[in-house]
This record gives sequence, structure tokens and C-alpha cells, in this order.
Amino acid sequence: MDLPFIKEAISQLFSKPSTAMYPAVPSEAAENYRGRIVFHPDKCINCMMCERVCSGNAISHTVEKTDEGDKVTRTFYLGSCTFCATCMDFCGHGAIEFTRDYHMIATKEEDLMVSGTFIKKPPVRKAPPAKPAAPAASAKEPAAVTCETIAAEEGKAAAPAAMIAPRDDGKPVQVPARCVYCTLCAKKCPAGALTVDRAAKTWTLDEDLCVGCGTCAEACTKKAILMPGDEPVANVPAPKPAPKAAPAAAPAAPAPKAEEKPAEEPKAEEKPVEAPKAEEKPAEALQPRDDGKPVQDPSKCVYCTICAKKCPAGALTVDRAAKTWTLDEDLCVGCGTCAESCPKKAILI
Amino acid sequence: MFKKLIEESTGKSPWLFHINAGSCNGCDIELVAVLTPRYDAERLGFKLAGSPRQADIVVVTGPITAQSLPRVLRTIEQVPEPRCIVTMGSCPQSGNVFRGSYSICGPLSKYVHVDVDVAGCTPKPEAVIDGLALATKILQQKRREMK
Amino acid sequence: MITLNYIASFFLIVLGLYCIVVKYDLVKTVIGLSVMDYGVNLLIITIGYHPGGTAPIFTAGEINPASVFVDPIPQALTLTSIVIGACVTAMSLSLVIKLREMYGTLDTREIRRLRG
Amino acid sequence: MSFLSYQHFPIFTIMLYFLGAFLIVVFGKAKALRHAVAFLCTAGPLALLISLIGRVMVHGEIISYWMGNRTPVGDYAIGIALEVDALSLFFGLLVATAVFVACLYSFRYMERDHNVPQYYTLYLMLAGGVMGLVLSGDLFNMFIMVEILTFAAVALTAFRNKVTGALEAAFKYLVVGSIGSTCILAGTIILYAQARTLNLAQLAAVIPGNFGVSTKLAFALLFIGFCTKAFIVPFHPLAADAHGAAPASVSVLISGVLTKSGIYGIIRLVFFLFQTMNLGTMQFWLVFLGSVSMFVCVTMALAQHDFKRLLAFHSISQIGYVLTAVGLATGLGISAGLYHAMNHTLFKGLLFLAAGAVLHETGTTDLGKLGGLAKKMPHTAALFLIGAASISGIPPFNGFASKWLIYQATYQKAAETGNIGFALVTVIALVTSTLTLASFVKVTQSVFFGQMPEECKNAKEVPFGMRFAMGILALLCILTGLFPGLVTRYLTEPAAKAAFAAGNYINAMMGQGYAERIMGAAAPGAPAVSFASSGVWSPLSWLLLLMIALLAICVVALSGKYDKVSVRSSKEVEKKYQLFYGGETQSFSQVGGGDLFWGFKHNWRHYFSFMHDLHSGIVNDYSLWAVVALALAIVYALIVL
Amino acid sequence: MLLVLNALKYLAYILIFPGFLFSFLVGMLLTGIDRKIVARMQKRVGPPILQPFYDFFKLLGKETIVPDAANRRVFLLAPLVGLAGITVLQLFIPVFHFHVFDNVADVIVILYLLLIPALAEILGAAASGSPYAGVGLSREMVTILAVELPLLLVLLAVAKTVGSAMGRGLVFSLSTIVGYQELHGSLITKLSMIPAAVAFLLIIPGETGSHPFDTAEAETEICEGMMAEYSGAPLGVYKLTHAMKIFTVVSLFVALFLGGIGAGIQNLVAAIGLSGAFAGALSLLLQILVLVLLSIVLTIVCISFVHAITARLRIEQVFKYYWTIVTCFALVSLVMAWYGL
Repeated sequence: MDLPFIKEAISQLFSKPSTAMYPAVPSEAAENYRGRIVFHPDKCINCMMCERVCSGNAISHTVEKTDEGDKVTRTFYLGSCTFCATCMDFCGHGAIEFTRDYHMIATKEEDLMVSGTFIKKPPVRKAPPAKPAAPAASAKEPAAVTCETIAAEEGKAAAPAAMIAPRDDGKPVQVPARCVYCTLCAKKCPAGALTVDRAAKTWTLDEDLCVGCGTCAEACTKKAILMPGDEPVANVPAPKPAPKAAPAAAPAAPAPKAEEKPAEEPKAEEKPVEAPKAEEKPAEALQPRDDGKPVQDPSKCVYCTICAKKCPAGALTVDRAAKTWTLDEDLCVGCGTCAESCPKKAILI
Repeated sequence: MFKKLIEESTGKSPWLFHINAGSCNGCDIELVAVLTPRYDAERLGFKLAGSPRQADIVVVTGPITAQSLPRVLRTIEQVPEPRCIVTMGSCPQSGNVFRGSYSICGPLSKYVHVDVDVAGCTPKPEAVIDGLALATKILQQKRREMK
Repeated sequence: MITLNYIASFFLIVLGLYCIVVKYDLVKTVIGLSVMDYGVNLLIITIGYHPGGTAPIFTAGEINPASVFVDPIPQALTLTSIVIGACVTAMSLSLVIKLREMYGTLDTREIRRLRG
Repeated sequence: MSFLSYQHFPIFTIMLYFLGAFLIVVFGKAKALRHAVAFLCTAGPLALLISLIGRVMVHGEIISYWMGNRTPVGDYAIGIALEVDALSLFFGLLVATAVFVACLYSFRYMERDHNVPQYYTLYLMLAGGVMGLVLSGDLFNMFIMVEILTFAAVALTAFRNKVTGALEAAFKYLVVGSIGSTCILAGTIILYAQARTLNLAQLAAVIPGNFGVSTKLAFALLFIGFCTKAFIVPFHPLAADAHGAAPASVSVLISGVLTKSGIYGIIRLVFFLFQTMNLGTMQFWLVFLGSVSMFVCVTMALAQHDFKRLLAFHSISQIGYVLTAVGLATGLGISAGLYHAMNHTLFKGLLFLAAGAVLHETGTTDLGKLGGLAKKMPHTAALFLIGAASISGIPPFNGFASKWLIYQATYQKAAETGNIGFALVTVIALVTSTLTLASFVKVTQSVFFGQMPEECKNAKEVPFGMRFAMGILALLCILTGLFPGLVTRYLTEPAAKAAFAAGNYINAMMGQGYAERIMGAAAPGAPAVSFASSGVWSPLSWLLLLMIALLAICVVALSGKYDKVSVRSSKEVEKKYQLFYGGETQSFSQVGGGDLFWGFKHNWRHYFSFMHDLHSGIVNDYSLWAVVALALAIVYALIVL
Repeated sequence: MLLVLNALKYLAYILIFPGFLFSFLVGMLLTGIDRKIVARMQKRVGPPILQPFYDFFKLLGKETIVPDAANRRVFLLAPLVGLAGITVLQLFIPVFHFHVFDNVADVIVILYLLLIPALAEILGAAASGSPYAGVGLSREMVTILAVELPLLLVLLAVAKTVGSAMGRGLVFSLSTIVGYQELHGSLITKLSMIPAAVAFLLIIPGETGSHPFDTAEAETEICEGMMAEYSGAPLGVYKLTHAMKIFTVVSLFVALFLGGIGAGIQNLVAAIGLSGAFAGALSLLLQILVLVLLSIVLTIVCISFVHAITARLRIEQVFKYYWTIVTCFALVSLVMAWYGL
């Protein structure tokens, strides 16, 4: 029966106790302690990112339509908050701040509610928002109509090869000429703000849902969406040799500045497109098709079915056993994903 | 004279009874940390009691899981009369990150009148001491109102 | 000659005890008991013996210093002891019958529900 | 001498019992008549003996009664004598009270049994046998009475032969018991061979001087015979089995009365017939046997699961106390021993009656299956608590008074003789007392408190007759505990003096001057016996102080509304008044019986398992122990005496 | 008139001085100091000294719940009987020179009277019917069993030493023991008594059920053991009984082994040259003060210190500890006392 701690017990008896006399002596929390939340309503743009990322979903807001804009009151319920400060990180505008005040004692629920209200003014536009009439007229064309005919119609309606400039309120804008309506951007958009109708060739943006995160611009293979900070682009199909990027009418109003932007881009694009074609020609003397649809080079193709998988429209069916590569003309939109994804570069577009 | 003495000493020797209703033990260690030499709640008279019959303040931690609900309510019911119920951390108050899960029976205030809530996902020991001090005042108030 | 009786009674007593202790059968135990009892009875009788004494029955006239009687008291004691021996045997046999009925065996090693 | 003078009282007491036995056989059918005869034939002897107290105890007179008025001729005893001196009267009183109270109890207790008349006949035979043994002045007469009481006891043990183990217990008791009585018979005869007389007084005058080889053998045989009757250590399993199976009122007699008759036999043997009490080795032998039986039986009792078997083991350990105290052969020793014998009859009777009440109501005495009976049987529980408190020696009750005297006696003996062995005996005595307390706490918790299992739900209070009997015993327990001074002065000290004064016993019986003439100088006259005890204890003033303190505290508590507790009324929330089960709903879980005192049993587990195997329950083993004990006694007697 | 005066005097003895109030205050004081010292040994500030008073009065204010399964009358009466038992026991222990009821109980009786509060607690626990209380009850009984043997050996050794020294064979009455010590110096100075004193010191935590040996009311394992179902005033009374028991056992040690100090005080007062009633009162006051101080020191040494540095033992370890180590100390002293060392 050994008795440890005898020495410590006796020595501690005569030394000062190590108790922090809390109520008498106030004690300060650590330097970046995440205590009570302070909300700066003025900075908030009601982008609702914080609400999405809050694990304890402690943040809620109410919107009230008033004449000079919608009055938003956002409340942080500390009783359900895990103080992980993810909302602070996600808040692009520093509207949420965690103070070092750990003293969160409440007898009523209300004491734990931190809230702030602000008026959200609609975005200031340079020109009156002349919304081009949605191309309601472009009723459903029979499948056989090729991209040019549509482009031609659109072209008549739109200004001849006008420049497309990015918007100033952080939302994406579409370059109708380049867009192939592959609905990739709609799928990628986290907020579900974009609806793209391939048949009706319509690209609509829901301004309220859109948070301007730019995911759609990155996802777009055709670079048909501009985000604030990109250069204005001419509303002309990507400088593919003649058949590329059937232009489609975009609801967005092409700003006059967009003129010179597309000029440089096509040049940049041409070069890469040029190079691959150059290689093919001498080996097989296989001609890419003129209507912008992909064509397969049987000699190089290994029937790995990657192109069929990648094709957003599901137009390709490749049978490894029978070594067949069939393209469905109607479904194919000529987006070129199969060409890009083909490891053997057996597809020409 | 006697009644005043009882009232005053009710404020000076509150005994705690800790119920863990499915907590992640973050608050549990924090509550016990309050009794360690660093914060020493015993100097204010707090003492962990072994059974609910000897408790004045019931400290509930954890998001009241479905399994623990009937047991928590029965134990709280078995605490003699002038008693306070303190919920520690966000879980008992709102279910915190577990809210909406099939096995969480929601905030404690749905079932029992909660006197004091110490917010913070693992509130600091100082906050716990403040909460308990507030609960002791409420306890004294309740003792004053008793017959 | 009289010492032969003493030896016999001692032998009977020891035999009775041996039988009780060693034999694992109820009836044998009862037999052992009665054998031991007979040993003691023999002892009582031999103690009362007086060489040449006659039966202690006499009329007033026959008493004279020379007449030699056997000591009557041990005989009386033997009578009671025999009666008691008989009662002991009777009772133990009745118990043995009930035990056989209840426990279904006569082996003392099985009849041990009360132990520890 | 007129017919009703006090001289005839001894024979009346014995005859009343046997007369009652006979009458019940004749008129036994009608219940009322049977009860009346039984009541009269047990109350009568008690009254007669009480009337003798003044004469025998206070004035020290010795009553001798010659059967058929055949007084001794010359200096030779012819007839059979009854002799009542202080010692015999003391034991007689014990027997009479126990028999009377147990008879009252059995009126209502035996109602449910069949052939009850036979029960009363055997019961009164047993009582008569013991009374005869205690009062008789003739050695062979004592043997006859021993046989009668053994028979009656065996028959009564097997009375309820449906009870498991009744027949088995009766048979074992009969076998080893008759070995014992045969030894007594042989011993008596060998003494007769030497002294040609059976009268105790004459033997006491002739024997002490000259010990032949056969006399030593006779001593050993008689000693073992009486030890069998008193259930001392080698023979204690008999008592355990017998009590376990016998009806409660019979257990009162077996433990309260039979064991005392054994002790009485040993005292007569050692202090009168052979007068070897002052021999150091004899004292060592008795004290050794006493303390071994004290310790072994209490540890065995702690390991029991059956209520009555536990009480049986306790009664043998209390007999161990009595034997130890008597073995000291000091004035204080014998007085303490006799005092404890009396107390033992009282509180052990009470406990057995309580056990009977529990059996009567719930049908089982298994500690594991009982619980929470205090709510259903409050009176029995209260009376049981008084009995339990007195047996475990809690101050105000009688158990403490006598045990405290025994500690004084043993420790004083140790101081006088300077040998530390006796101090060790005091230590064993006290540890045994605490173990008794432990086992009675176990019984209280597993039978009367804790939670009530399903089977005991319909238990209700026992009929008044049984409670009245228990009440008498409880009252006696408290009275003898509160007035130790009175008890020692009027009862135990005269008996102790009588135990030493063999001389006047002989003179009273055989005529004055007989002892001096025969024994010469060695005649033990009135002894210079000191009853001074170095301790200080006045229970009355302690109780007075306790009552005052309790009164003051209760007044303060009641004024502070101590009893305004919150108890569940119909509308209250039910959960609040359930036991705290760590939050679970209150389910039945009784902590009692085997699962108490794990700490103690764990430390002594080897001892307990060895003891458990030793008590194998086989008749042959018990007889083997009896024979071995006989052999040892013979060897001891031949060497030492 | 004299009778009334006498009755009042005795009533005062019972309720005020050596009786209830005195041991109530000192008992609570000792518990307060004990908790404070234990805290300070753990580098904590620890509760205020008057904390036990606050606990007691708070408990008086709490509601008393009597569970259905409990046996109501015994459940409520047991604490009061325990309290009365310990109050009366305190009367018999002399304060050095001053002893009131010296011819009522001697040392062995005190050994048994110490059982009454413990049995009251056991009865209360049994009456509450809770399984936790059942387990606590069985542990408490084993603790009593464990402590009884060495305590008896110590008392026998003391009785033998004083008895042989005074030539009267044995002395059991406490006042004679204290009287003897005042003439021949405290018993602790004698060689044969030192192991007995050490044994008694080791017994004190066991007897009072304080920390390393409080398996009976282990709040962590069996939820306050025997007190599992008690709340409000009965619980307060039990806590009070515990506190008073500490004071009683400690003052028993002082009376048995440190009796000589009383004589020191006497000649100190005589040295000052006072005389008559005033001197008597002053010496009584001094004796009380010295007794309280001694008990504080003893409580610190053998209860608080042991509480701070040891962990709770299992019940069979408690039993083995007492029946081997402490019993050896006591046996050594008994043997030495026996052979006249």
C-alpha cells in the first residue's frame, strides 16, 4: 500500500492555491477566442452563403418587400451555434465577427438571438435594363435545321457581331454566339440559378438565386459565360473555322464595348485548333465534317468508350466488342467534348 | 430568523447533479473542469451529488437523444423541490448540429422549464460558473417562494 | 470368568459404533445402534453380579448375614434400558421407512439435502 | 407436612407436564379442551416454580423430595430423590417460561397442521422430560429423562414430514442422540459400579476423593453424553438440521431448553459429581470447546441462506458463550454464563417465533425469496428487531448485559491467571458478537426490509395469539436487559453460589454433617466467590439520557415540520416517488440473502468452502465426529484427571 | 426546588455543554476544517470553514421525499435515533478533568455505543428499500466488522496497562483512566501504548467512514450508497451525526491517550495564582479549548491528510487492511502491555 503524493500534499498545503478567483478577478478569454457573434448589417449583401455553410443552421433571415428595396433581417441563434466561425470565413464582406465575450448565459431564448436588419437596394444599372425580348419567337425548329440557319435568324435580331461585356453586379453574362446550350453550366451552378433549355436554345439566369460564384463560367467549355473582370467579347461564334459554335440568341443585352474583345480571342483559339488538324491531314487525309459534328478516325480509335461517356448530350454509342462508333446527328450539339476527351485524338471536330 | 438562515444557506451550498443526455462529452469534461483546482467551484459551495435526491441544480448536457429522454425526465422528476435545471452548451438548448435527426428529441425546454442556459459549444468554465451562480440565485428565489 | 462378560460388552459396544460409522446403509445403522445398546445392557448386568449370589427374592425369615444375594438394582436398570433400546429401534425403523418412501433410497450418502 | 406445602412442588411440576400429556391423548379431539389442558399444564409448573424463588433463591434453602418417602437409611440413599437448589430452580424457571410461551404460540401456529393432539402430547412429554432432568437428584433418573426428551424432540422434528429434510434431520438426531445417551448410561453404570449408589449427593460425596481408571472413563462418557445433548461443536450439525425442519415452537424448545439441559448436565458433572472445576486443564478444555463452537457456528451462520438454519447456528454459538463463561469457574464467570443462558432462551425463543410467523405467512424461510415484509407485518418486524438487537448485544437490551459480563469475566480471568489465552477468548467473544450483529443485519435486510417479491404480496399480520407470545418474550428481553443488577442478585448469583457449594447440597440431601463426615476437609462449603466486575454499566440511566436526548430532538424536529414529508397522494406524479435506479423505471431488485457482505466472505473464502464441505450432511460423518470426540475425551480424562 | 435545579443542570449537560450543542458546533467545525485542508492540499481554495453549517441548514429547507417502496416510519425515525445515540455517547467522554456521567458507561460499553449511529444508518438504508442502499448497507456492516477487532484490542491493552499500573487488575471506566493519566502522565508516553495509539489513529478514518474507507457511501459507484434515497431534513440529520461522530472518536482518542494534558492545565492555572471558583472556570475553559485544538490537529492528521493522498479502497481491501496491519499494531501493544513492559 504505497502512499504517493505525500510530499506534494504537504508542500501544497503551505503554498498558494492555484485557483483563479473568477467572479472577483475577471478573466479574459484567449486572443482569437470565438465567443459571442457581432453582426454588421451594413456590410451584408444577403448572399446567404453563411446560412448555407452553418453546420448548426443557426442563421436565418426574413425578407420584407418595401418600396426602396427588400428589408432583410438576419438573426444568429447562439443557442444552436457551434462557434466554428465557418460563416465568418465564407462571408466575403466581413459582416460576421466573433468577439471574445464568452459570457453567454441566458434565462430566456431571446437573449441568445443576435440579429441585424438592412435594406438591400437593387443593383444600380448603367443603362435602363432594356431586356431584349426573349427569343420567344424561336419556336422549336425541326431537328434538321443546322446551327447556321438558327444563327442567321438570331444574327438578324441581334446587333451585327456586337461585343458582350461582363456585368458589374457580379452576375455571369452569356456570350450567345459561343454558347452551345450543353446545359453544363446549369448542372454545375450550386445555387441552381441557371436554366438552359437545349431544345429551345434558351439560357436564363435567376438573378435572386445567383450568387455570382463563377462556377458556371469555369465549367463552360466554350468560354461562353463572362464574369466580372473578364474582357468584353464579341458576340460572334468562337473563331472555329466556319462551322464552330453556332451562335444563339442570348437574352443578355450585348454591350457595345464587346466589339473588339472577341477579335483577339478567336485568334487565340484558332491556333490550337489549327495545330491538331494539321497533324491529321497528312496521315489519313480524313476531312473533318463541315457541319461542326465530330468524325471518328477508325485507325486511331481504340473504342475505349470515353467519348461516349463524356458526351454531355449522350449522342455517341460505342460498342467495344463490335468495334462500332455511331453518332446520333440530332442529339449531337458539336460541343467537342468527345474530341477533347479522346486520349488517342481519334475524333476530329 | 430560521427561515432567513435557511434561505441564505440555500444560496451558499447548491449541490449539482449532472445528467449526460447523449452529449459528446465536451461539456461534461468542462463541467468537471469547473471543480478542478484551477476554477474550484467548491469555494462557492458547489459539490457533485451522487443521487438526484440530494441535488439542487440539475445540469443537463447533450441533445436529449430518444433513448435518454424518458430517463432524463424521470431523474429530473426525482429531484426534491427547490430545484433548478441548467442546460449546458447548445445541444440541450436546440439540438445544435444534430437537430432534425430522427434520434433527437429536440430541445429540453420542450419538456421541462429550463431555468438557465449556458450557451457555447463547450462553454468556458468561467461561463459555467456564472451560469451556476445565476442558477443559485434563482434557487434562492424559489426557496423564498416555497411555503 | 466374569471379566469375559466385560470384554464381551466392550466388544459389542465397539462393534456397534463401528457399524454405525462405516456402513452407508440406514438399516445397518439402526442395527449398529441396537448392538451398541445390547453391549451396555450386558455391562449393566455383569456389574450387578455377585459370586454365588442367588436371586434377591426372600421372605422375612430368610435374611441372615450369610445369605448372599445378587445386586437387584442393575437388573432394574437393565429392564428400563432394554425398553428404551426397543423404543429407539422402533422409532428409527419407522423413520427409515418414511425416509425410504421420501428419498427413494437407503444409502446415507444420498440422504443429505440439509448440509453446509 | 400438608399435601400442598412447598415440599411437593418439584414433583407437582414434573407430574403436571406428564399428566397434561396423558389428558390430551384422552380428550385431545376437542380444540378448546385441548388448549385449556395445554394452557393449564404449562402455566401451572411456571407458577409453582416462581413461588419457590423466594424460598430457594433468597434464603438459599434446598428442597429435597424423596419419592415414596424412602429417606436415606444410615448414610446410604435408597430411594430416588428430587433436589431443587438454586441452580436447578434457575434452569427450571428457564424451561418453564420457554415452554409456557411456546405453548401459547403454538395454539394458533399449529392450526393448519393435521393430527395436532399428538403434537401437544409430544410437546408436553418433551417439557416434562427436561423439567425432570433439571430437578432430579438421581443420576439414572437423569438418564431416563434425557431419553424421554430425546424421543420427544426427534418425534417433533419429524412432525411435519413433508418439509424437506425433516425426516433426515430427525434420523440424524436420533442416531447421534442415542449414541450420546448410551454413553451417559454407560457412564452412570460405571459410577454405580464404584459407589454402589445412584444418588447425586452420595456420589458427589464419594467420587471426588478417589478417581479410579473406570471413574475417569465414566467422566469422559458422561461428558460426551451431555455435550451431545448441548450440541457443542462436534455435534452441532444435528441442531442445525433439527431446527431447520422442526415447527417454530419446537425449535424454541430445542434451542432454548434442550441445549440448556445439556449445559446443566455438564455443570452438575463438573461442579458436583467430580468437582474438577478448579483444574487448569479442565477450565482450558471447557473454554476451548466453548470458543471453538462460538466462532465456528457464527461463521457458518453468516453463510446460511435459510432463516431458521441461520438461527440454529446462532443458538449453538450462544451456547458456546455460555460454556466459555461457565468453563472459567470463577464466580463472575458462572453468573455471567447463567445470565447469558437465560437471555439466550428469551431472545432466541423470540427470534424463532418470528421465523415461525414469517413461515406461517409466506410459506418459505429462504432469505433469497423474502423481502420487504415490514410493511405487511409491522408488529412481527418490530418484535424481531428487539430480538435481533438483543442477540447482537445492542446496549439497552439483555444480550448486551450478559455479553458485557462475559467479557469482564474472561478478561479478569486472564488478568488473574496472567495467561494471555483468556484475553484471546475475550477477543473471539467480541468478534463473534459483531459477526452475530452482521448476520442479523443480513436477516433484517433480506426478510423485513428491501423490496417485496411477488410471492410475499399476500402476507398479512399474524394472529394476535402468536404476537402476544412474542410480546411476552420481547418484554422479558427488555426487562432483563434494563435491570441487570436485579437479575444477578436474585437469580444468577445464588445459582452460581449453589454451583460451588456442593457441600450444602449433599447435607441437604443426606442429612446434616454427612458431607464433612465423608469427605473430610475437602467438603466445598459456601465459596468465597467474588462477583465484583471491574466495569461500569447502568443501563437505566443510559436509557434515561437517551430518552431525554431523543425527546428533545423529536420536539425540535416536529416543530420544524420534520414529518410534513411529501408522500405520494393519488394526484402526484408517480415517477417522483419511484426509487432512483439511475433513471430506469423501478424494477424489482432485492439486495438480500447471499449477496451481502461480499468483502468479508471474499477474504475468508477458503475457510468458508472448507467449512461447507465439512458439514457434509451424511449420518456416518456426524457419528464419526461423535466417536472421535468420545475417544479424545477418554484420552483426556485418563491423562489429566 | 433542589430537584428542579438539579434537573435543569442535567438537562443543560445533555443539551448544551458536553451534549448536543457543543458537539454540534465542534463537529461541524471539524468537518469544515477537514474539507478546507483537503482542498488546500489539492492546491484549491476550498469551501469556507462554515460550509457544513450552510449544507445542514440548506438541507433543512429542502423537501423530504419518501419513496413508495420505503417503510415510512422507520425511514424517518432512524436518523433521529442515530443522532440521539451519538449525543448521549458524547456525554460519557470526559473533557480531561471535567466528566459528568462517569459511572454510566465504561470503555467496552462505549465501543458498543459507537455502533448505534452506524446501525441507525443501516436501518434507515434498509428501510428505504433501494438496491443502492442495500449494497451500501452490506459494505457499512463489513466496515464495522473490520474496525471492531483492532478497536477492541486497543481498548483491552489500555485497560490492562492502567489496571496493572494501578494494581487493580483491570480498569475499564474511562474516568479512572483519565485520572490515572493525570497522575502518571499521558498514556502515550508509555512504551507499550505507542503501537496502540498508532492503531487508534489508523482506526479513526475507518470508524468515521471518511475518505479512503467510505466505500459504504461511495457517491461515484453506488450513488451515495446508504443515503441514496434520503433528501432534505433526514439527510441533514445523518450528515450531522457523521460530523459529531468524528468529534466523538477524536475526543475518545484524546481521553484515552492524551489525558495527562489536563494535569498540565491544572498546574498552569495554579501557577497563575488564581484560586477558588474563578480558577476552576478558567481551567475548564482552557481544557475545552485545548480539547478542540487537539481534535482539530488530530482531524487534520488522520482524516484530512489521509483523504488527500489516498484513493477509495474496495471493500475487501478495507477489511484485509484492518484485520492485518492495524490488528498487528494493536496485538503488539496488547502483548507488550500484558507482559508488563
